[in-house]
Amino acid sequence: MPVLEGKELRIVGFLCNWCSYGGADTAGVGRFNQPTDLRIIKVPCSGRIDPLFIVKALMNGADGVLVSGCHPRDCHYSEGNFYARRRLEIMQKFLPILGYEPGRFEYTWVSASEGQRWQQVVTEFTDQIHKLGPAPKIVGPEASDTLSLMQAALK
Amino acid sequence: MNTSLNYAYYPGCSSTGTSVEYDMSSRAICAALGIQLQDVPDWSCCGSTPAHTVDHSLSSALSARNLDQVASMGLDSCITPCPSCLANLKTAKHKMQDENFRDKVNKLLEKPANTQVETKSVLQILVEDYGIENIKKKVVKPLTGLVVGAYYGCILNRPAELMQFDSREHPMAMDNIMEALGATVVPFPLKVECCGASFGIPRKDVVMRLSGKLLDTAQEIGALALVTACPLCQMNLDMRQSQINRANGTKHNIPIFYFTQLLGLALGLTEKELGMDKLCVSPRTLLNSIAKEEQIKEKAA
Amino acid sequence: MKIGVFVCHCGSNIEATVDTATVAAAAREFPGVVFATDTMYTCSEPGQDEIVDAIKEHNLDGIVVASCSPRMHEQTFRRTVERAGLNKYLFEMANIREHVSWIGKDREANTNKAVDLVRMASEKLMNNQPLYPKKFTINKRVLIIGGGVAGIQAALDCADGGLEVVMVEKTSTIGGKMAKLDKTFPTVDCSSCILGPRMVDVAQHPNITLYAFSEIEEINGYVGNFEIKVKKKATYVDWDACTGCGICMEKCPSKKATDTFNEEIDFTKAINIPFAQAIPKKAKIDPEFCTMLKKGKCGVCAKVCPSGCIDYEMKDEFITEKVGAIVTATGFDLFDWTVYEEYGGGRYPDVITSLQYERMLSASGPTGGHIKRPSDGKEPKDVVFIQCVGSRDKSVGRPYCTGFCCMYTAKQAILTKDHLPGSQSYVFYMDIRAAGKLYDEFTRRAMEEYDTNYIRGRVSMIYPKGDKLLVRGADTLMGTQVEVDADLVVLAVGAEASKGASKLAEKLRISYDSYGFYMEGHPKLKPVETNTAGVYLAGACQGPKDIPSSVAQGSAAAAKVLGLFSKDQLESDPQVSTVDIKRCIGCGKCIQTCPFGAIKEIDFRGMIKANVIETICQGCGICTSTCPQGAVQLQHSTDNQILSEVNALCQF
Amino acid sequence: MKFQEELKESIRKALPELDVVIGWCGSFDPLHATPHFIYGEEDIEKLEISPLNVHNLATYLPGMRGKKVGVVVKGCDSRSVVELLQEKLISRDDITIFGFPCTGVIDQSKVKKAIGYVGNVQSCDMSDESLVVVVDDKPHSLKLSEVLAEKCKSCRYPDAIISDYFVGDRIAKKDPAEPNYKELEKFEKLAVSERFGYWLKELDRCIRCYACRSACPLCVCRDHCIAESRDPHWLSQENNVRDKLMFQVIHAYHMAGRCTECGECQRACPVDIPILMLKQKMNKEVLDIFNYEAGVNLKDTPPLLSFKMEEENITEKDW
Repeated sequence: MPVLEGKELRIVGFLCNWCSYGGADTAGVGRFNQPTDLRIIKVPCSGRIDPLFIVKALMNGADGVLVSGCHPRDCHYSEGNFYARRRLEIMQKFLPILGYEPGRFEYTWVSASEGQRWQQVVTEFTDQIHKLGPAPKIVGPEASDTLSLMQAALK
Repeated sequence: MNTSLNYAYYPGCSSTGTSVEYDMSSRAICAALGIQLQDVPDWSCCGSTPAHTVDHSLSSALSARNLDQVASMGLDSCITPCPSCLANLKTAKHKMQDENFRDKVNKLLEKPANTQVETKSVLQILVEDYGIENIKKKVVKPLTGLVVGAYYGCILNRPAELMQFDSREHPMAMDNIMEALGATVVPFPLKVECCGASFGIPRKDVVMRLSGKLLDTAQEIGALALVTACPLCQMNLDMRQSQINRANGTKHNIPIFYFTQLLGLALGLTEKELGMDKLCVSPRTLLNSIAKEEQIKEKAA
Repeated sequence: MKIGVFVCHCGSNIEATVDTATVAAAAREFPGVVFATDTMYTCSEPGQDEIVDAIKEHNLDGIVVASCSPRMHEQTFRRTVERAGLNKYLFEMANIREHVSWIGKDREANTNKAVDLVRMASEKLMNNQPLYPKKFTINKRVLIIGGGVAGIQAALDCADGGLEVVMVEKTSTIGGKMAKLDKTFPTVDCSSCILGPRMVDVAQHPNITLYAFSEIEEINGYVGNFEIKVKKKATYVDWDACTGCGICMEKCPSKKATDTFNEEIDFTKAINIPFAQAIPKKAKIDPEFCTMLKKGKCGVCAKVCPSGCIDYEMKDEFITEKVGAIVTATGFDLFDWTVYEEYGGGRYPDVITSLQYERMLSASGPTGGHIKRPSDGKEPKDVVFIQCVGSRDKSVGRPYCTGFCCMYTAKQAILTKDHLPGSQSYVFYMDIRAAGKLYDEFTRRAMEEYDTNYIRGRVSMIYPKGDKLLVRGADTLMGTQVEVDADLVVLAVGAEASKGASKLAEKLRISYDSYGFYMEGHPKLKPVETNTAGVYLAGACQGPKDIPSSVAQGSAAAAKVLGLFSKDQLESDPQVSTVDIKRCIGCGKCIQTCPFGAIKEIDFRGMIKANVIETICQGCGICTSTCPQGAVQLQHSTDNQILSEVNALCQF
Repeated sequence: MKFQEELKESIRKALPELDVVIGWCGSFDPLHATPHFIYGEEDIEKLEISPLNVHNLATYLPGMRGKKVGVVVKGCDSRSVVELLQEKLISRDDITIFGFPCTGVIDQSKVKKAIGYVGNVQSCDMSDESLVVVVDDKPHSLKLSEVLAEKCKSCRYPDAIISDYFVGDRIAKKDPAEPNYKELEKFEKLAVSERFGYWLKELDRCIRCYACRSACPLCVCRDHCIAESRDPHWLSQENNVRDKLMFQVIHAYHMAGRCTECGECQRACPVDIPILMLKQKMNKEVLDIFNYEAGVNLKDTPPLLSFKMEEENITEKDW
């Protein structure tokens, strides 16, 4: 379904099953209100996240991507988030060259018990994306399809 | 050794009054050790007692202005002999990190203050920057035979997170310096106890009790003198010693030195330069005995 | 694929803020979806039956349930679809309760979001494959790491249950911390009288092999088939021949060796047996203090040993053991209290730890059960106990409550009065935590029958005053400062994770918290399991525990092992990585990053390829995100499955 | 080149033990060189060392796994060899490396730009400073510095890092010691929308020929590249700019901490898309975060295949 025009932006979350997905559940059980933009994709471990998923999401039209895993040293698989941290960090630093603002993608650590922290992360990140506004979208097969739209928007 | 130690020097109000000998001796030893001091131009009160009990932003404004003065000197660190000044200057810097507080303080000042300057005590730079080993090399008159206890007082190293120097419960900086000067240091168990501080005026009885206990303990452990690093501590123990004796029925006669005075003595400075004559409890007998010990040692050699 | 979608109301939990009927209607338009409905309670029996019926009626081969968190009911619904004859992995869940209805009240936005989540689930489902577990046989032997009371309990229970047990203990005797205790609370019965016989049982049990003075060097393999390399550290004494007669210890001239068993309140000999009831009762040489090993001179023990078992040339020995399960019972260590400068930071000899005091109280301890001040050997009159030293104190990085100090302090206060009827004990405490059977009654007895003076407050300072120690603290109930002239100060030092716990955890591939305590599988429902199959926890390695809890966990871990071994074959989780051998170029990057060593290089028709050992693979998927050509794919979380979710969400 | 004969001598000596030695020789016209496979004595004489030898011959090595191969490398090429060895994609025992001091190679597109139409090249005479190209009887005199490849201008590794035979005198490391990312930094200062538009415009002419991939010495997946697979199905085969750009991101990310910036991807591109910048950006960040440079030390592990419990240079967002 398309996002609710004027109300929501498209935000994708990749959460590890053991900590952050649990943290999001805890936030739910605690009825901690959150903005509705985020859609969560569950993965077994933050180490499973290929940073290219993030690029894929952005190029396919996401306005923001949030990754969350277990806190360093608390990884269910001991090392997954350590690898993830390096990979995600490098991708975060790389994205601006493609023309995505630095704040479009963030990663963090939330444990299964940190419902409140999860609420805070979602709220802040959603807010951050709304401040940035919609991300540039690639439309149509030719570059000109997008470029002319961009130009029109400038006028 | 770093030969180009250069600091802004913030004397503090006490140095112009009750602790003039602390200021004199601090300047004298720095000169003797080749540490360059530049007085903070147009320095003012740091805002410690009693301002900080009345208004935090006003108190910090005073400190902030002084820090700003240091910054305008082009120096990044400032030293002060007085722990109260030290605490207030450091507190101001810490509190100014908070945006709201900073705005509040800056409104009180003519211009927004640059408070990036690091403040340290004279004691801290002697230990950390100059080095006790280097001090040892400069000793010409060892304090042989002087049995001394080191009394730090309650605020020199506290709160630990702010002061970032030595141990908050068991500091050793002065003990180590005194040992390096050839004195015999007896562990002073109450080294971080309160002397009663500024209660000297409204509640003299408290000071009599607290400072009295310090003197009692000094006697118990066989200390012939105490060294301090705080004008307030020194004043309570020295100037009020006879009052304490009267109140508690004791007969203490324990000279209370600033550590800088004894350090100066060991460096070969004159008693006059170090303001020894400003002490209330006369150190005469004690100083004579040190000189004697030294003579005996020389003869033996 | 023919997909059926069930959108759950969860009573009003979901329905109140999500229009489930609209969600179901939207789902009917999704590719592959042939049936969609909303149900009241999908997890209830009628709800599940509805799924089973729909599968049969509409010939469904994939099910999406939009309800609560998969962490709640994924297993339930997997069993449901299995009941209907589908492979249980042809099922996906959309979490529209915890992640939607409970966190926002905007019905329109929630409904819209729920539709998205169902779409993602159904798109992923279209990429799901039926997965089948593999069966493998298991080695029904168990390794117990640590010979404290928890380990002993686990070992005996397993051995009595007919399993072969291998126990590895770091020190030269089993017994752990409990062996050092004089009495136990709340019964004040003799610790060694109740532990001693159990230690002997370990030594004599035909099913138990004990490696004392040994450590775990390496652990390989997986549940059912672990291979353990044990390092038997050199004792310089042939234990097969040693009779434990103790003549060597008697005659050894090196008298200043560290006595760890007695918590260093006294010295021991360079060759020693830690205590009279040690199991195994064998001598070992401490090379740090042995003149022969250090300087090549002496050799007294070799001369006096009647069985000629001294061997100065002895080297560490390595033994390999194969087991099917592991119980870790590595216990705890004491917090290093000397960071508390206000308590003297270790400068005052008459400030001691509770465990040192325990050795002093023990009749078999170095003082023969007499309470003496370490400084002058005099009997103390006023004894001050300070609780929470390294517990509940954020400033030293120990915010947690050790949990048993309140109890042993009360016990020690009682024992002090027993030993020295003229003495007076003071206890500085924060709160009294005496939750346990007969516990509160016990602390009450310390106060009421033994006249212990309990003062609620922290101690701010201890300093010597003459030959006494002045203890100054706050009495927060009276709102005053108190000073006690003490002859002896006993610190109730808190427990921390045993030294080396994290290193062992890495070998075991289990996780630990920021304090080094091992993480249980689930804080409530899996207290002795870990996240590594076949590895269980017992005792204080999981968190500070008193003796009854440690023993209970020892038994619980044993029950888990016996349960695991009740089957001859185990099923492996099929959510593991598999290598597409055609696509693999043998670069070995996955091997390099796998935290479990689950991927090995194989030779395939002369080419190097990666191969996943399914039983070791834990399903993290690090390999999948490492492999540049996507040749290794984590089943049920493949690139295509995740991409299908991304694509469902972000359609340009 | 002065040491060309010396190099031939070395190859002659090593050849009996090897299946093949890869070097360069003249090509279809005097302005081009081509990779040259030396199987026997008779092939040695054709070997030529010149600034026309643009090709990174390390690219051939992974495909010849199991054979005994000799390879002639420029400084930059040798980093690819080191990287391949580090990743165990080739075996040191199978490889014999011939190194020489490289003074830089010529960028054909710059020559083309300087001369205009490059038709029938009759001769190309090179000296240390300049070259004279005769095209359709018309001589064109070019300064070598004008047509030197960009990467050579800031080359920090002119000598092979690793070699079994090294001919000629080593060139001391040139300044600047730090990689030169001036162009990149200039680009990074553009507005986000300009950057976004730039790549769409550039990638628009991509014909999805994957020459960039084929020329890359470290693109070792070859036929199994995820650009064309269905499982996993990362990219469609449609002619759309999104997937074209996505592929370049995939390439850059797969090269993170591995790319030695040999520039072969960009050189091979028939439509001159400046894709090297993406790799440079990745390398710049890798250097920043991990203080790491690929293909310099045999014992290194690429940073994305390892980790530290505490990462000094990563500051995580404070929520």
